[in-house]
Amino acid sequence: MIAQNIAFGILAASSVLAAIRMVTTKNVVHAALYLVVVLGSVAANYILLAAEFVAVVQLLVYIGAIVVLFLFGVMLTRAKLGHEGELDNDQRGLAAVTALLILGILGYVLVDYFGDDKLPQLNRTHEQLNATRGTGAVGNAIFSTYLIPFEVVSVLLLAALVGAIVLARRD
Amino acid sequence: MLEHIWIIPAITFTSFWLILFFGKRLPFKGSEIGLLALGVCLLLSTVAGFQWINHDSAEVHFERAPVAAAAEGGHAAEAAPAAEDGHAAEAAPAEGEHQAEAHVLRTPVDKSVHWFKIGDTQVDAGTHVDGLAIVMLFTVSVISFLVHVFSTSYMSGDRRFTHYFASLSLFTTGMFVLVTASNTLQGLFGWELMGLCSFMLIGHWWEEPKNSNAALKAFLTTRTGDIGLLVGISTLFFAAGRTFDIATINSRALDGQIGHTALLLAAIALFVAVIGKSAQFPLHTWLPDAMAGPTPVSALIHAATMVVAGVYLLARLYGVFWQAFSITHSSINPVAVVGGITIIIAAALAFVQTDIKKVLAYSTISQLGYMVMGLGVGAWTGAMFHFFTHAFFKALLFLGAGSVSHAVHSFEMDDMGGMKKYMPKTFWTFIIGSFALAGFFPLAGFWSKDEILLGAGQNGYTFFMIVGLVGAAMTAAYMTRCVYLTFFGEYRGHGHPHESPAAITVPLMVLAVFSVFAGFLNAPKLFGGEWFGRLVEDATFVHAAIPIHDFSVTAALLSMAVVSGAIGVAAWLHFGQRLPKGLTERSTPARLGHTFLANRYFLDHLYTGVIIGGIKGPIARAAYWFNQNVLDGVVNGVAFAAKRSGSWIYKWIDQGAIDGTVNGSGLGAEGLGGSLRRLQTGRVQQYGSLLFGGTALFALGLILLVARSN
Amino acid sequence: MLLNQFLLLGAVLFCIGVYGVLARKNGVLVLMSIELILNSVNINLVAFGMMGGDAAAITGQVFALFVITVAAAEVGVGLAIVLLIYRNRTTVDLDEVDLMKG
Amino acid sequence: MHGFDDWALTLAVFLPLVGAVVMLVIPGAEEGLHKVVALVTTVATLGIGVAILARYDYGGHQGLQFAPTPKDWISVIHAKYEVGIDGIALPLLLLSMVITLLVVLYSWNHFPEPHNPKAFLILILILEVGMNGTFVAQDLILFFVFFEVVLLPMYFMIGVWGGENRQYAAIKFFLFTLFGSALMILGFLALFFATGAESFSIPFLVQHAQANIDPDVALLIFGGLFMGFAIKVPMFPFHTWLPDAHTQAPTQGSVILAAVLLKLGTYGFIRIAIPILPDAAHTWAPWIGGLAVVGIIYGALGCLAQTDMKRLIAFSSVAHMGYVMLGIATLTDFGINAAVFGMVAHGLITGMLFFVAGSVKDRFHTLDMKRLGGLLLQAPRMGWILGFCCMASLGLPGLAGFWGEFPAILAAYNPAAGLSQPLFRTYMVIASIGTVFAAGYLLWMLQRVAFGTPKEEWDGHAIDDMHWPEYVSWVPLLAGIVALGLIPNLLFKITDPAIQVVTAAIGK
Repeated sequence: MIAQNIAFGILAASSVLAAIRMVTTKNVVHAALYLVVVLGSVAANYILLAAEFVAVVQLLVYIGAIVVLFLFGVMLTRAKLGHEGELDNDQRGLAAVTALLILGILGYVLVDYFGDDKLPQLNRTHEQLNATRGTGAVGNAIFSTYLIPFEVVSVLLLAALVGAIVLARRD
Repeated sequence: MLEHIWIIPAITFTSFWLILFFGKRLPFKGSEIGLLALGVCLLLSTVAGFQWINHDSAEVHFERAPVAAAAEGGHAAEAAPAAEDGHAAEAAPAEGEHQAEAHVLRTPVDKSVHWFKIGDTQVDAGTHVDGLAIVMLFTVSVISFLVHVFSTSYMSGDRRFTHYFASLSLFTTGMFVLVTASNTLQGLFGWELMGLCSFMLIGHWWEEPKNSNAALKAFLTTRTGDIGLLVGISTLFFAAGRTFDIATINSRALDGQIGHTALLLAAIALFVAVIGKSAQFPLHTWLPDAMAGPTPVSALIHAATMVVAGVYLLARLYGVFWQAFSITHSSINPVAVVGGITIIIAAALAFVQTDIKKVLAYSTISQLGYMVMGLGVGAWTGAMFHFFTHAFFKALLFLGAGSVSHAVHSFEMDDMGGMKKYMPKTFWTFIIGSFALAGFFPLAGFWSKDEILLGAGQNGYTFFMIVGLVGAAMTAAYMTRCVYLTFFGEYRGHGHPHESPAAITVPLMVLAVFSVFAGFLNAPKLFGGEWFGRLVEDATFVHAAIPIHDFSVTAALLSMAVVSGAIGVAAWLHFGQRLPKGLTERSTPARLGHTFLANRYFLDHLYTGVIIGGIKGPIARAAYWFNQNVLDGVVNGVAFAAKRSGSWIYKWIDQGAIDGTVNGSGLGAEGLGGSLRRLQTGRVQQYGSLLFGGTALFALGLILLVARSN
Repeated sequence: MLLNQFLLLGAVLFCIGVYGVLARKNGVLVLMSIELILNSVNINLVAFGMMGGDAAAITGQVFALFVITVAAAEVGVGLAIVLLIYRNRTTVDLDEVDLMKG
Repeated sequence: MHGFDDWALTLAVFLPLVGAVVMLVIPGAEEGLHKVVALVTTVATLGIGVAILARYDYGGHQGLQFAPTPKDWISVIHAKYEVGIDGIALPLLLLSMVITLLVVLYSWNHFPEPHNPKAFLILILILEVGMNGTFVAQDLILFFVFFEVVLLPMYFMIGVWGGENRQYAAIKFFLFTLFGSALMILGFLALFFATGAESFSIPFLVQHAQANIDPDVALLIFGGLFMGFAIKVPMFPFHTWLPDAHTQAPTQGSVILAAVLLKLGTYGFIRIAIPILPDAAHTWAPWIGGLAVVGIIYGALGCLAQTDMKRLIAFSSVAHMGYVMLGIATLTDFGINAAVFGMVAHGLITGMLFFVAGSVKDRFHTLDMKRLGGLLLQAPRMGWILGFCCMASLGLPGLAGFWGEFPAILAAYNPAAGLSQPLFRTYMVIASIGTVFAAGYLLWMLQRVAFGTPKEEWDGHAIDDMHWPEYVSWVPLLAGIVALGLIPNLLFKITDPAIQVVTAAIGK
């Protein structure tokens, strides 16, 4: 338990720090790299939560695809690879206040409502886990219970694909 | 007929629509429908009149209050409620020389249908026919019919001949609705309908801004008075126990079932409406301007509809005024005062007019003052009688003026003169009208005016009797001036005047006959009996409360002397060319007086320039400025301030600056002054921050609420 | 482990993301911040799933997967738009993208 | 016909949506077909409305009618698909149907730039879904959803087909209303939680809210609802979106906005805020009444300062809705009856005024009153209709506007028990003064637009008088104005039983 908590602490700290750097850095490319750190930490958190399939997908899709996309975006919009003049607009103050306000409210609500609720301990074997809530179970669920949403999401992806092409096409 | 009196307004209302939709395709452009409708109405109202005369006089007995008691002070008040309760026999005969004389009332005829219902309050639409309504119906029908006849010739070839007749029909409908209404709400319908029609008719030639301005002024002035009507009707509705019914309101007011405060409030409010509609001081200024309309319309407005609607309202809800102003107990009250002031100031204005129609307009105001004063001093019958006679001779004078202007194509008396020899028929009928108006024995105006003055004297309103006499003298004098300038002397105009066609002169002659003989209907027994009084007094509320007085020869002689004297002096001055020439140049007081009169006491300047100009100009603009800059500014300022407060708070946290209040108010002011466009920065992120921030705040509120309610 | 530690982490990341969305001028950076927000939601989904039984855990994970998919789609379209804006205006500065300005 | 009664309202709400979907698949080039489909849809919807009217029980039955058993919708938060109408909703539902039909008819040859009838008519149909839905919803969440559905089509209508400054107006309209909605939904949620998180059903809350909510909390909740509805009404000082939206919106948008959308706010007061929280309403009433009379005078002054005809009519709406709100604030049967009547009357009359203004703009390409004049000479029928509408709008007895104004003034003399009589009587007098102002600005407008002679720039131009779409879309409104004005019981008969239920709750 203690090991898990320590791991969580490290992961949380790194993700929060990286996130903060990401929204404050003056270099677009650095921001993308900080994003990688955040996403990676979150993926590790999924593993802590025994959701290894999500963690893997996170790594594959986010870090493998999305971040790359971002980097392409940065390149194509010809941001300088070094420092840029000004990446923030003039309402940082307002944004910070809003964010802190939301954080305060969320924090209050969460602490107030969930207090010290503990996550249940899973004393099962690897096989048992895999059958009940592991990758296999997730796969079964997707193609049975959640088949229709899955199809809808597929169509959505297709639409996004077409949309992106239409938008970005040069003509 | 009495049961189905609603047919009369229905006929004219139908005629309005028929003329409007089909008038233009008919051979006489719709005038035939109007004439036919009014002819039928005249017939029906005459029939109704005869039926009323022969109507069952049901067993509603009451005794007249003794006059002497009223004059000597206050006993009548005790007698009145008692008499009404049917105990008059004990109360009345106790007093002096006038033995209470039993009267038998004709029962009013009521008929109603369900109109609408809210909660437990059901409102019926209905007709209430009594003597007053019958007389009004008859008078209105006669005048309106003659005006229709007159108009066929006078208005022929007009741009909007058909519209004109349609409006006349609607106008008459409005008056019919008002006089037959059994409740105040229906009365309001008729009242406003007339307002609308007067707007349409005064602005008949709306191509010229002058005319549409006059129409607007008429409508707005009367509408200002209508504030009082709305308030008054509302007050009475609740005070009389959730009813609009006029008879009920009157009887409850007289019974003392309505608290005096509410009654007084209602009476004052209603009187404001009367002032507006009947052109009493200080809201009389619209009437002379209303001369912008065609002349027959002026005749209709002045003689039988519109302006007398106010007087009618006063007479119809007399129970309310009677109790509220304690008319028997006092020797002064607002109604009498306003009426008295109006008599004098309007008569004074009539002297300086050069437009013949304006002379007549001011004379109408002055005569309406008589009616209002008559009602104010308790001479109910006299006032109604004066309305009746005035209708005929005032219509006669207006139509006569129309006839003259038809010949000389002008209303300026400077363009007239010597018309006597060109238009003899017009001249003689006009002379009759003038003498009747002046109150010359034995023409109609004499009897009715005399009755008002007598009532004022006998009811303890001596001062107002004197006012009335002065007014009578002034009336006689300015009418002499008017007649002289129009019909005598040399012709000063251009063109060749000629007598008008029969469609114009016949109505004049009919009216002249009425002007001569109408007065005898209520002349003292000596001359034919108080027939009119007995006819109208059966109105529901008059009861025993109103004292009636025997004809007094002394009073009659006095008023005759005053009138003859005034005519004599005026005639001597005018016919003898003895008017002091250049008086206004030589004498400063005279010049000031003339200026004062010529500017109509500057009331118009006050209304148009100061009040309307103020509202339309600076006040409305200021309100709009407030809207655009302050309210909208707040909206935009909120957005702006939200945007700025972010950076402000940032600085504040950052630098620990303390002077927050000063900055804040400075920012607030800046926000207020912010231009429209600041909200609309078009920056999605700013909207986003407001959205997020707002959501967070709402969530906060929700949390607090739930926390509290748990 | 407490449930709240994950939820609070999610909340913190969410707020950082909100800040980024509101305060960043560069279109690409705004999109990145949105990813941050989506991620924080995913943490919550999975964590809440842990609180229930097996079915709940699966539901939470599947939802997270869907969100990841949608996020991918969103980034694709979003970047395409940014690219288009850049092509038309030679800037990705959102302050200057003010078509809606009155 | 049992089946019909259960399905009537659902059909009335979603039939336009079906029409809209059908139109979606028809290619945009088929303009004629689009018009026909839109017309058929709206006529069919109105047909259902007429059938409802025919089968409505006018008798003693005071509860909801045409209400099927509520169906589960979002079971997590106990929101249900619950519909039903009573005497308050019925006239407004019909008004919405009639106005939509007439707007479609009017659009026949009046499509504003950039044309595109397909999109325009689809938006109108979607608007109808939202409007009808709001009037029949008996569940707060359902109500909220429909309330918001209305926003988007209107936003696009203003933003795409509007005047020169359309985008500003559209955004302002949208954000302003959304702001109100946020407070409103907050109020709804608070109601939900404060009554034990059991149901969003309006009848349920009417029965349980009053007893279960702490009075102070109820005041706050009412405040939230008040903001939401008052912005929609709009009441002074939340009205500033209205003139901009109206001035910039295309004619059809203005008509729908004035005739139906504004009523969503006042309807919300009568349907939700007052019955659910009568005591809080009682505490708030003097303030609402005060804002209402300020609105009356203020709107009138605003009108007097205008030079643009449409903007003037828009400001007059502020004044007229002031009477409606004054009626509501009295919390008496007379006042609320007047309010519902006033809503319908204002819908007919101001709708007409905007139609006329639109047609004037079509012909003269300007609404600047300095450049107009002599309409009666060039297009006499239209001029007289304008005059008629002005008269109706200023509350002439015998026309519909009167019954919205006078009973409200009357009711203010004697407000519900416990409200300050002197205060409300002062309101009464101010409201009466407002009638003079109303006459002033309307006649002033009439004088400047219709009277006089045409200005030089139009002299000699041939101006068409009315076309057939104008006839068919205006005559029903004009007839309605006269009919309601002469026989107010047509409406009072329907509204009164339902309003007795509302006021009975206040008495308790």
